[in-house]
Amino acid sequence: MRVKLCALLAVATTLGLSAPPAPAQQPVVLKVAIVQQIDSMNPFLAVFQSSTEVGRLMYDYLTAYSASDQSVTEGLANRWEPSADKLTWTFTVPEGKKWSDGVPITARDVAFTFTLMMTDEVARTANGSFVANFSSVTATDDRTVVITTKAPQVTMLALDVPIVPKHVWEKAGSIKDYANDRMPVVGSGPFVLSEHVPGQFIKLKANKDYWRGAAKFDELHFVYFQNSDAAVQALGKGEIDLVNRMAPAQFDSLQGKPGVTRNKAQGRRFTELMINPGAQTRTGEPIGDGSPVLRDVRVRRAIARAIDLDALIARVNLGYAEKGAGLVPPVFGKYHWQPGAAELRTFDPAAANAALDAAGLPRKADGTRFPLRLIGRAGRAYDEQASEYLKRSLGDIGIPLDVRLVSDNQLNESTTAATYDLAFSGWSTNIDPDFVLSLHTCAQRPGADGKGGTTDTYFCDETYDRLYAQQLSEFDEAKRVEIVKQMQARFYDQVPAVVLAYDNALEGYRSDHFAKFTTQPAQGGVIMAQNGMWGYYGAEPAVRTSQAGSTGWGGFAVAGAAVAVLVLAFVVVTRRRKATAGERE
Amino acid sequence: MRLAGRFGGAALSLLMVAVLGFFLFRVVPGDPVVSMTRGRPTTAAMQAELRAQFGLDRSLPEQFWSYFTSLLRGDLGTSFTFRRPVADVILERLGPTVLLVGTATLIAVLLGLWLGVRSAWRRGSAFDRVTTGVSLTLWAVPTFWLGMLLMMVTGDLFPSRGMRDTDTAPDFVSQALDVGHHLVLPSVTLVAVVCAEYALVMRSSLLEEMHAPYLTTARAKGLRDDLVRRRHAVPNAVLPAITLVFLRFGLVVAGAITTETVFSWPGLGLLFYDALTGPDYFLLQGLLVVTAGAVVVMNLLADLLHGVLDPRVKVV
Amino acid sequence: MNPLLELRNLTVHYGPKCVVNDVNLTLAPGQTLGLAGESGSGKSTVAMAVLRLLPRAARVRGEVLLDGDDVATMSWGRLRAVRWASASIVFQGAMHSLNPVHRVGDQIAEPMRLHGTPGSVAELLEQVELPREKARAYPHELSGGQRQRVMIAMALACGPRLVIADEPTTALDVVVQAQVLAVLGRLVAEQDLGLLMISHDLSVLAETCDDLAVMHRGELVERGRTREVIANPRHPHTAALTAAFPVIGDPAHRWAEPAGEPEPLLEVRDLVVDYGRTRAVDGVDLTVGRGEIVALVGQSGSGKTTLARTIMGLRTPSSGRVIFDGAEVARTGRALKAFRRQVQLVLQDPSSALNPRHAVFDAVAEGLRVHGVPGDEEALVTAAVERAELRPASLYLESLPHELSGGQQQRVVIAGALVLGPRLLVADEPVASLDASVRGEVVALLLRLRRELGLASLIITHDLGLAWQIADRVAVMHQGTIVEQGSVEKVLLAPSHDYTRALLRAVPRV
Amino acid sequence: MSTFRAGLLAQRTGTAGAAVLVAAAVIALVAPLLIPADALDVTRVTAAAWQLPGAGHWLGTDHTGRSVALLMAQGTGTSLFVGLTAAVLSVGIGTLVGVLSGHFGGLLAGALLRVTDFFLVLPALVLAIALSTVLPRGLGTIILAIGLTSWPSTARMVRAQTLTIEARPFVERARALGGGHAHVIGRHVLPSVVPLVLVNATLAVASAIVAESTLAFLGLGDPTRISWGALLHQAQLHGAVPQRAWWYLLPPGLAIVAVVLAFTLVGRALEAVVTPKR
Repeated sequence: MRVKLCALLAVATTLGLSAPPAPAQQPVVLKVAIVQQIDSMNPFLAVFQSSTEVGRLMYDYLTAYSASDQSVTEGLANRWEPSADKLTWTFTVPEGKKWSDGVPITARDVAFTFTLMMTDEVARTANGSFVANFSSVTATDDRTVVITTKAPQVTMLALDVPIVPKHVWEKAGSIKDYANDRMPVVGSGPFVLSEHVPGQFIKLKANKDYWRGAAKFDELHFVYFQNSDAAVQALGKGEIDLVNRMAPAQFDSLQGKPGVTRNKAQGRRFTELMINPGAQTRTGEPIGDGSPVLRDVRVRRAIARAIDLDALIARVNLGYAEKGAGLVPPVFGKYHWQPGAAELRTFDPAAANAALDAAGLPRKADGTRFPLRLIGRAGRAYDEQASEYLKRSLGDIGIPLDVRLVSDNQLNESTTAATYDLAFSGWSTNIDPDFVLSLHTCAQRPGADGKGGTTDTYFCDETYDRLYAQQLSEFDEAKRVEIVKQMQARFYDQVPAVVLAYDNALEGYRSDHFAKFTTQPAQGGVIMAQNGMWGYYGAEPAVRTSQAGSTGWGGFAVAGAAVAVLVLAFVVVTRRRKATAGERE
Repeated sequence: MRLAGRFGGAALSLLMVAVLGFFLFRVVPGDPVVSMTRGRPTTAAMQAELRAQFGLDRSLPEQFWSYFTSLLRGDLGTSFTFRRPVADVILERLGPTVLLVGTATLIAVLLGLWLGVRSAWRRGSAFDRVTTGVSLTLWAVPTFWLGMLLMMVTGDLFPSRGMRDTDTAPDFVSQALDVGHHLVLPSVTLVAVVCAEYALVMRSSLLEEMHAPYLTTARAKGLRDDLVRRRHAVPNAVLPAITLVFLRFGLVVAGAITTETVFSWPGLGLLFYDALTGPDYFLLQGLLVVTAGAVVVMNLLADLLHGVLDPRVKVV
Repeated sequence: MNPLLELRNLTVHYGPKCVVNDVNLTLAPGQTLGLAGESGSGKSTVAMAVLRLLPRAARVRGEVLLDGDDVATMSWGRLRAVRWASASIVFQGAMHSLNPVHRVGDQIAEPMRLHGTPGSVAELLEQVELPREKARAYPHELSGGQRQRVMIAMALACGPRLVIADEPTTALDVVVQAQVLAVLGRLVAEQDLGLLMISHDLSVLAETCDDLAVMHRGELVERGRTREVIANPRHPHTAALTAAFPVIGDPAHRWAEPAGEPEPLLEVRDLVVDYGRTRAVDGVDLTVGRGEIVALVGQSGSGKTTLARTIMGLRTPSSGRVIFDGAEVARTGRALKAFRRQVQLVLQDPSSALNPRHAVFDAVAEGLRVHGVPGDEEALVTAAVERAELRPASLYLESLPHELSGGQQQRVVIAGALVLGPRLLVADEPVASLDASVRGEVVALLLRLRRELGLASLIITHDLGLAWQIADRVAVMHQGTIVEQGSVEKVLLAPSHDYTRALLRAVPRV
Repeated sequence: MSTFRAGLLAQRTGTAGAAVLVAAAVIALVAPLLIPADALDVTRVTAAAWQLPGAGHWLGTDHTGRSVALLMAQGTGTSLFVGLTAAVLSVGIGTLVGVLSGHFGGLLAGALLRVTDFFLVLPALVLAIALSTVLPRGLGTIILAIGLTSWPSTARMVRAQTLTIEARPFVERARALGGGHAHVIGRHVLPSVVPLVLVNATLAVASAIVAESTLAFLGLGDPTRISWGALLHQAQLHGAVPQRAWWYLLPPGLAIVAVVLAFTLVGRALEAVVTPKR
């Protein structure tokens, strides 16, 4: 018995005290937390933001956005030329760029990728909208690719489509079933996918042959986290090096933490409160059950005036947001719009009350005017808290709110079917504002059967639609910017939705491991979730005195000791019982 | 005859699981395709394509028939989230769950039964009171809270998440140690809750037997106290306890969901949570069918095992 | 010579309750001693005290000398050595006293291994007249009689000089009981063992034991040679016990007055009842006349209880007819309900025949409420209760069943039957679970009811003595058929069927 | 003697459990009346977030600056309400199914038994999760999800008890007296099942409260209500663990443990009272 015990103890101590064998030269690894699942490694199918981001590291696009100011810069192509009628675009893929397996990158790869998307419906799953307007894509030689479109398209330099190697993908067979997980995955980006364990991690190695030059570290690991809470905790412990999408409180909690640097960046996202303006189908049939009083723009404006955006940002966003106005966040500087003094609606409950009285909606005996419903997403902290504020604010102008927080699915269902009065929503925008603007055109409303709509707010306004059409064919950037701003002003004036805030992107990193990251844009920009791969690519390791990978092997010592104590107790008890067993019944 | 009945019952249960799995997730409000394309630039045509891709454009009976026939072939449909067969997604998460649940169940069964036997045999002793008190308290503890608490209390001693570090040396020993290191907190959490249940079950099972006349016979024969316990009382009491252990396998499943969620253990429980946040209905449906099916099979096994171990059952 | 077993001033308390009070007994080698007493008289406690098997809650005083050694002061090690090797016990209820998950052979061998006794299980099984293959059987695979033989074989495994048999044959059929007693008696005689046999049944003890001791409420009230004690009971309790076991053929024990040939009240014609594939009742004809008491006797499993349930309409017959008062009994609906008002059932165990949550008043009034009988409920209930000889009724009406003695409970059951003014009583073993001393009173009550109310009874019993005591006519049932029926005198004194003779032979004689 | 002492012990712990429950019930009833609406309104709260327990807030503050102590008090009602109603629903269904399948034989009993066994086997939490995902969010859904998934054990137990009672001679006597189904069920079966059901209900409340907290933790609760489980959900969502905000994490958990344990102890004490002594 004693021998067995000793052996057990020995094993326990060995387990507890011996550190894992450390190789002499460890590769420098950047470990990044991701909270969202990776849906697919196949760039034609990957829809999630996290997968798109990994895709950007593996595959270059035709063009890229510069890190400093997000202007269009060299991607796979270094030159591009539209025809006079803007229907034909010629891109030049320069010599010298190589796939990670050494095969040269040519214009034929580009043509192959786009043609695949145009011919295979499954290949359009992720990025189909970019090729919807294409009529042909041809490679005239190894260097030149010519794209013709059915109508002029302003987004020709913002084709966010990963270009895949033809020599690999033409053997892929069915796109739907191609997981793209045969390691190492051939790509053109700064990193090469080397291992993917679903639900656990993704490992990428630096592409030593990358045409911009290899990254300054060896490996990039994306580690999957259940929630940002766990990720923040792991960052604090030094288990990972980079975290984004932190909640304001989590961001605050990292303040002053040694070895951690926080990055409060301008985000691409805005949060809005949709106000059902009297939803209709494309053919003008009413749809849903939105409150009829909201059809009156005066009522919508009054509601907007009753909301204290500054207070919302201070209390709910804990200050980590900017006050909302137009549809384009300030991070995309030139298209961003702010109301002038004349247009500006300040927070003024008294004016809102007066406006409602004027609109013929006086307070009733119980002090209320009319009830409204507000729906939001259960489990989203913002909705849960902001709804409390709105309940109070609108209550002050005589509108009792019935707040319902529902599942994602139900929220989508309600907003699509227009069975809401007020609803929380939000969009992530791109550098080119076309998409977010298109959401509010009449054509986006659903068909007669109530299906096929992609409208955001059921907004339909002649002025807005006319401006939308104008900007779509305006190739002079300054003029286009002007039109886009006019559209936002119109949207602000008609209030189908109140843009509540532009959320800050809250990130944190181990500055004791990595000294510097490239942000986009250079001033106040983000590290992760960029329109590009600069954040990871440009990371510079800190000069490290020691490998701080102290994942607390002491834990084993504690566990070992606990087990040893338990075993000891068991043995002692058993022995004592044995000794006295003869004298007991 | 009895065997056939058991198998028939299990088959019927599995069928009911399948039907339940289908209809539960078909009554949901909302168009799953809208969820899938949320926040993406999508056209109506693309939505329609997706609808056709997932067979959502067909009538309910048609959908059920194709669901059911695929199920028989082991095909659980395609996950919205992963764009891959649900069966594949589930299969690749099975390993970690089996590791966690297996470790925890093994420890919990051994420890729980031992504690239960000891406290029942010395009913009313200090050991019994402490064991029962602790077990009752642990039974009252929500699993996830215990996990969060452990995580907070142990601080940096153990990794806070996952099953493996990404930068562990590739040799087997380092990998195994790494996994073991990650396994400590989740399995302690799961053991604590499950073990309490087992200890209580075993205790009451043995207490049932404590007054059985055959124990008096054994004593009268001159057997030592611990022999009476080991040879006579425990073999009788352990049978119902083991059956209950198997029967409450659902409890372990439930515990695994919350434990894996808290510790980001990359198993089925975590997958469940992920599917929930989607919500990815095909995945949820697959998980429901698989977990419920597993529990049904476990019960069948318990039944068969009971038949093998307990001579009384054979004749029936 | 040292006595084998000597109890000196043995007193056992459970908490404040004294269950054995100052008992003195001696048992010489080779002597057979019967210990008789009603349930709760403390006789089993005495048996357990001999091997110090009482639960810890019991406080034992006095001495228990086993071969001159005091069991109470032995070390545990010594005690374990003495157990089974010096004295062994044949427990009652072998089903539960054998471990259900071990083979019986292993259970017999266990004490032999433990005490290092040579011998073989097969031999022991042969001694108790069981085939040696039975060693591989599990307890549940054996019949009651076989299990009891296994218990006996186990008791003899270590060659003890004293065997204590605690109600070894209770719950066995008369015929099986006779066989087991024969085996036990033979082995005791062959091996010259001391036997302490405990039973509530005087006739069993009379059959096996030379000496008899009678216990009553924890005290030893009488001790002597068996024959003398039974023939000349000195203590009134002994007398009551003796009376409870009527001697068939003894006119003093025949209480029923002779009656004429009455008109038939209940007629059963060619009744067949099946349980799944087994035929429980196979073509039975039976008649009960007005005011007549008919005893239906047979072993357990003979189908007599099924027959009674079918007559009551609680089971559906496969074929045949039940005719009551000239009209066929309906199987369902209002007519069945009306029939049930005329015929009442009295069950074997009064403690379980009464809902423990219902007070006496509710239990008796249940029939009135079910049938919606108009009138003063309280008066009717009081009358019925007093008729069942619980006087004054007001003393009992509010009591709950567990506050009453077994005899009182049975009277409540009878009152519940009487309250509807029935014409026929079907009584299933009405006195079998009653203590000997109250048994006679209930039998007398049944007879008085017949005399006063003209109430006919069908009494189902395994006890031929009861039939002799109370019935006008006897029907003997065997394997679903009635093999013989006729007047009590004719059937019990001059049986014509072999089975009846076998039953009569098995009855222990005093 | 030892059983006697154990019985006494059960009574003592049962009394302690009952005391805890009474306290919780008082808090649940009084809290909504005493707590000013502003104190729990995130728009009106003035205190700083994540304050350590101190004089003003003796359990500290949460991520919005609300007092954890007040949140706890406010949450008591929801947790108890969900626990009680879900238990009543579950035990109600269980009793109905159990009595019906025990009393009536044949096809009905067979079908009911089959369904009971089926649901008994299924992991209740998984099913409850599935139900709460597909139904609209709200207290009703939570109650329904817990109630609909936790009845089978009660049904099994009630059925067993019904069968035991039905096998008792006094039921046979009642039948022989001419009593019909209603009479047998109403006068004999139900009264003897009730104590068992009561015990079961007490234990069911305990597990319903744990189930509620688990569902709320997984984000399936009613987000407009404060319950202990919802508080833990919030704590997790807003990073109480990395902040080591023990004052936010401990109280809701401890409250759940205390109340659940109290219900269990009361249940065991009741059980000791209603089950006949050996």
